[in-house]
Amino acid sequence: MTLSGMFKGFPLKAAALCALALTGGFLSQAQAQDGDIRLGIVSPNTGSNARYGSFALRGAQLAVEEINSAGGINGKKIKIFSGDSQCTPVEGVSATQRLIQEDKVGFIIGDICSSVTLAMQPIVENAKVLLVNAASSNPAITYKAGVGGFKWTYRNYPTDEVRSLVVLDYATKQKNFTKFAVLSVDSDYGRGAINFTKKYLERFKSEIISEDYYKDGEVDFRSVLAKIKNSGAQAIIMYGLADTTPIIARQMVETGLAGKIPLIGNGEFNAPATIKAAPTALNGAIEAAAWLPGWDTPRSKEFVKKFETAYKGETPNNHAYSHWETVHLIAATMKAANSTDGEKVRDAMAKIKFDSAVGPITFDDHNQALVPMILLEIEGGAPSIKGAFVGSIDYPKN
Amino acid sequence: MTMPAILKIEQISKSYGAVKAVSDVSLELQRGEILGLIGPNGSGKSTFFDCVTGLGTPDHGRVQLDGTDITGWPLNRIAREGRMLRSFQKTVVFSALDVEENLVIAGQMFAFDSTRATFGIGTETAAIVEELRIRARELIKLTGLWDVRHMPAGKLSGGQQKLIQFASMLMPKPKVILLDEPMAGINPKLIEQVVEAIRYANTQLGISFLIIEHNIDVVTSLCQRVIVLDQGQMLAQGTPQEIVINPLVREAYLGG
Amino acid sequence: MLNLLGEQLLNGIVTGSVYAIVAVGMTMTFGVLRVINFAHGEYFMVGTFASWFVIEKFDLGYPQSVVFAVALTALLAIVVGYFLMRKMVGAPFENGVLATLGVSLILQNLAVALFGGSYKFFNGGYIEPVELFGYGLAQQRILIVIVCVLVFIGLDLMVTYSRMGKSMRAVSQNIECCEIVGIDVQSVVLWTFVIGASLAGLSGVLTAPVNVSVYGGMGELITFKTLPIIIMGGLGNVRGTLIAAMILGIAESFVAGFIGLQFRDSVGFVTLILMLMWRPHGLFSLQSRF
Amino acid sequence: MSQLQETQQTWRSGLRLPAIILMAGLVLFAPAFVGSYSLHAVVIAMIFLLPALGLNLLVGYTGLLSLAQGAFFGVGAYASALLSIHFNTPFYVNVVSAGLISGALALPLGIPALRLRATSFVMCTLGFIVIGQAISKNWISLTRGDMGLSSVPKPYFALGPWSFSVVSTAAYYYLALAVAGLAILAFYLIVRSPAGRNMIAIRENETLAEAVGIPTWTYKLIVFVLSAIFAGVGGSLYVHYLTVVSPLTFQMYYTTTILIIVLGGGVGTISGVVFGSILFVALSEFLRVAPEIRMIAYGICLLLIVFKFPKGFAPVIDKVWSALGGQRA
Repeated sequence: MTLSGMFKGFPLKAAALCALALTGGFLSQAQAQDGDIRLGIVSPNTGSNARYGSFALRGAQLAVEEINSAGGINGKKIKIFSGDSQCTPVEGVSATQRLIQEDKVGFIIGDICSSVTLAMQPIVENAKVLLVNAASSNPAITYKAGVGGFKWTYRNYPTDEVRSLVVLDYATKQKNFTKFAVLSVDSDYGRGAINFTKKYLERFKSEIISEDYYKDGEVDFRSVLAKIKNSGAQAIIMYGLADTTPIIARQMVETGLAGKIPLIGNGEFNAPATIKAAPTALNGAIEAAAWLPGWDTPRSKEFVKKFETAYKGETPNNHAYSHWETVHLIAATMKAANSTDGEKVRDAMAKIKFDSAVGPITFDDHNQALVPMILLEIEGGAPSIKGAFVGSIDYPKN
Repeated sequence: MTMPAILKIEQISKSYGAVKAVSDVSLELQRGEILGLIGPNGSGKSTFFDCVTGLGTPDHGRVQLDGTDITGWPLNRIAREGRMLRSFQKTVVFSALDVEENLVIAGQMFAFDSTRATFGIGTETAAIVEELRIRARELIKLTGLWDVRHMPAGKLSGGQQKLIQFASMLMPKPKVILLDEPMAGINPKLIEQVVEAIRYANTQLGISFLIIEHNIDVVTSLCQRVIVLDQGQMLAQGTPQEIVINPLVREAYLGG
Repeated sequence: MLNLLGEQLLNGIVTGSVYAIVAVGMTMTFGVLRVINFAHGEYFMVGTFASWFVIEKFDLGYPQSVVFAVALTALLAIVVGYFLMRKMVGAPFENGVLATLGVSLILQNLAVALFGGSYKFFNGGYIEPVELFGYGLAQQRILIVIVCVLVFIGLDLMVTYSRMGKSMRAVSQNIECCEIVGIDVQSVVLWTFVIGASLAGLSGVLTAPVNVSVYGGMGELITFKTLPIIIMGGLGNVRGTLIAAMILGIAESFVAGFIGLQFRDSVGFVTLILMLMWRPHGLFSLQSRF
Repeated sequence: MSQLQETQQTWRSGLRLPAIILMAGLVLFAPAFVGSYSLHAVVIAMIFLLPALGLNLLVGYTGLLSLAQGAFFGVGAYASALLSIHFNTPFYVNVVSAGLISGALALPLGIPALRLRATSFVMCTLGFIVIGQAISKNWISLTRGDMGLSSVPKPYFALGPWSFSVVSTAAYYYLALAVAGLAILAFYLIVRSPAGRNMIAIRENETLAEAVGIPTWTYKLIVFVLSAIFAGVGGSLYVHYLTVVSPLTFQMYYTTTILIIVLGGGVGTISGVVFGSILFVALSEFLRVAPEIRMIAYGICLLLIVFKFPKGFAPVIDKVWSALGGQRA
């Protein structure tokens, strides 16, 4: 090889490739310009949280079918465009950009993973696309929304701050626990919830003895469980991933924690498959969830029935519910605004009063929905509902 | 009165584990001399070469080049600063590059005063490279490689590669060249060409040589003096004529 | 405190046993082929998936699923070994890195494409806890340790006494010589690779009941854990690998138990870098290879 | 030279100038007529071009296979993100600092690593990725751990009272184009210098290079640092474009993609790497291949490179191109 030969043929070849890429560019632009309402959904469809994404998408799809078969909104049908975030901010941002730029969506239901939603916020703000969160619970999302800054972000989901407060309140007052070990997932959600727990520790005269965070994909908890067993903790505060809960529960049985130290927090403790994996470890577990299939209101029961009919008898989880409900919320807001224009819908959402399966929804000045958190305890292998709480949030002063 | 030796090697020893490959070998290479180094296979010639040229480090002993102690210098420094170059028993060239590039590379580190300077891109750099290229062409002509100068070196015959290697070593105008079996595996017609080239370099360019060689005819015709190694130790030294009739040497070769 | 120390030691031995069974295959392959098999963890994944699949779809019992999983992994290894690994004898080192990286990408993402990216729940195995030295432990974990011991005894016997084992040892020492004395290097490479990959598959299905979740990316984690072990054990050294695996397992367990779970994964690679800086040939001398 | 080849030659050189003008036109005015998503894909490709150029310097010119390129890409991304978040520094400060920080880190890492031989060197560079991942995950106070850094400001330029931000994809396209162009120029100057020839010598035969006086170790270290600088600059460009960075930047995915660009495009060439980044990043991004399918394709590419096309796919395309063009015309 001679050094001078390096540029040989370069311009021609590169030109050919550019031409190829550009032809593709024209093709992609030639997509249909129909009158549908384009709704983007960013959720994890691959990776370790794909289960969440699958529930979320199916929930939203169900709602869209209901709305479209009832005639749509002002004659327009809703069309879903899905973007895979893999629960990572980088992929989530890519997916969001693609939805906005290529699929030209006007509305996005945001990710389940808080880290992704936080990263999406500035993008939708720039693009003037309405982002309605249906399942990410980190409080910072709405700290920064509404009067906090981002005008295009709304959230129809209770926050971790409420969740931490509700869980701690119940655990200390009803169960008389004062010493806790932390075993949470290492994410905005897991770490965020623990930070709020710490904020309220003093109020409930309790303490955190040990603190561990697990990575996505971790399977060996024996060492940390052994430590917790020897630490004198009365309960494990866990804000974790649904997929990891059965592993932890099983290893709690192995290490002799089951029945002695309960899990409290959130991580789909109430899912039948989870309970089946290790019933003895989960009995006594306390969970705060936005919704659960056993929630006893007509609308809730109707949703479960519809979901089961549509998807081969599979029971929905809270992400399916919250996405289903959020699509209905957006549709209702459009009807209220009598428009599908992004800005008008956005402004109408601030004033909406929507009857959801868990109660009426209104938004505060940070665009945060005031929705209740449901508290449940696993008793005899089944969740038993202990009540629903709407907590108000002390927004930090900027 | 004699001039001090250009290369003075004192009591080099090197062992691998329990095996003593070279023990206490000393020699002096005089200015302008062609010194032969012979010995049966496994007598430690190559190990000795490696220790002298910095490819390996001797366990003890000293190497002085033109009055400078170069013991423990790495190969590249001995080549660059000491201007003592070596060839390899298994011929190596930069296979993918053509003959001319091979020679230009061989001259580069001597033409630029530092590593940093080689990153230069200006006209000054270009001028230096052009000079190297002119010199490379001269040497290519000299070694009879003109017709194949734009062929990738790896595509050429073993003998031609030997010539490339030899021409490369002449690029930096060295003081000393150490050749490790320069005639091995090349056809008899080329042998004469290589011998001529060595002789030319020795007489016209004033380069001193230390040569490992098996071909006794070549040794006899080229070398003023010969040293015989056996089992890592110096067995004999003298003129080629003396060595050929030395009974100890004969025994070592036959017995080895 | 002593109680906790004992429990962490026990956890470490169990973890170390898993690492050992996986790593020994990789180190053997390196021994005969001088290739770091970046796809090694993928055979662990394939074993787990195979077992999960037959349990879920065909309602097979766990022991049968183990047999199926190991057989399938071995079959896959024969195919990969025949078409790829065998051809890497004497190839430049980079080729091995790239080709095995390619195999790893294909297998890993094929699993994701076929079965979806979400975690699967592994049903099966012997997960009832038993008491051992006063510590709770699933029966499966005891099984893992026992299998680990058996595997290493078996390998030791094979390498010392069987024809195949002797050929493996010969190839790992000097490939050129083997060709001269009539050892079919390519077939030794192929079968060593198949044994190694099958062992990875075996350890995958053995750990599935206690790890519970099954997913496409699980192999990559295992490969990354294995690399420091085989370096520490001295590349190609079977006994060294066992000791290195135990050291890493126990060290990880102590780090998770006494420092924090989040630091566990760093242990291996900090070890790796230190090893490479300090003793690139591993903790044990090269003489004890195989 | 035969008559046919002669005509072909003139045909080609006759077309060369228009082709250059056409290409320059396409490149300069692309945002005017390319769909914004295609533009996004091209921007991503230009970003990946940077670490790929760095790796090309290592593997293509010096013959060192390193897996650490993804790690330095990540370091650059984090460095740039942290600078702009905490000090609100303008883009040109970020991008230069990101390169320098990556390079500065590569120096102490390279010194021990380059003393190792092939196998151990590759393992060691793999170790750098894992360590990068561990640090980014666990040094929470700096990196926010798995949560990553979000809302990284879009690049802005400030010169006295005058300042502007690069927000739109089209604007970013020109920014990336400028940086990529400068990088190509820098790369070209490096490999055209005598040092470039010394690097090739090291790739071809390290012992012989030593024997002709090249301090191979020094050159390898310099190249390792240079490659890290390229990667760091790429990381900076990446993070300001996506506005987020998380420990996933230290995934094997990035390293694999960079490897594929260089090896698939054709090691040791500039056009090959440019071509590789368009083929493997822009096209795959823009065809929206599902991630797992894309990775399977990458895997197959790696096997093809090892067993069928050791020089990458660029020569194959060359052949097809000349078959389509010259002889038949």
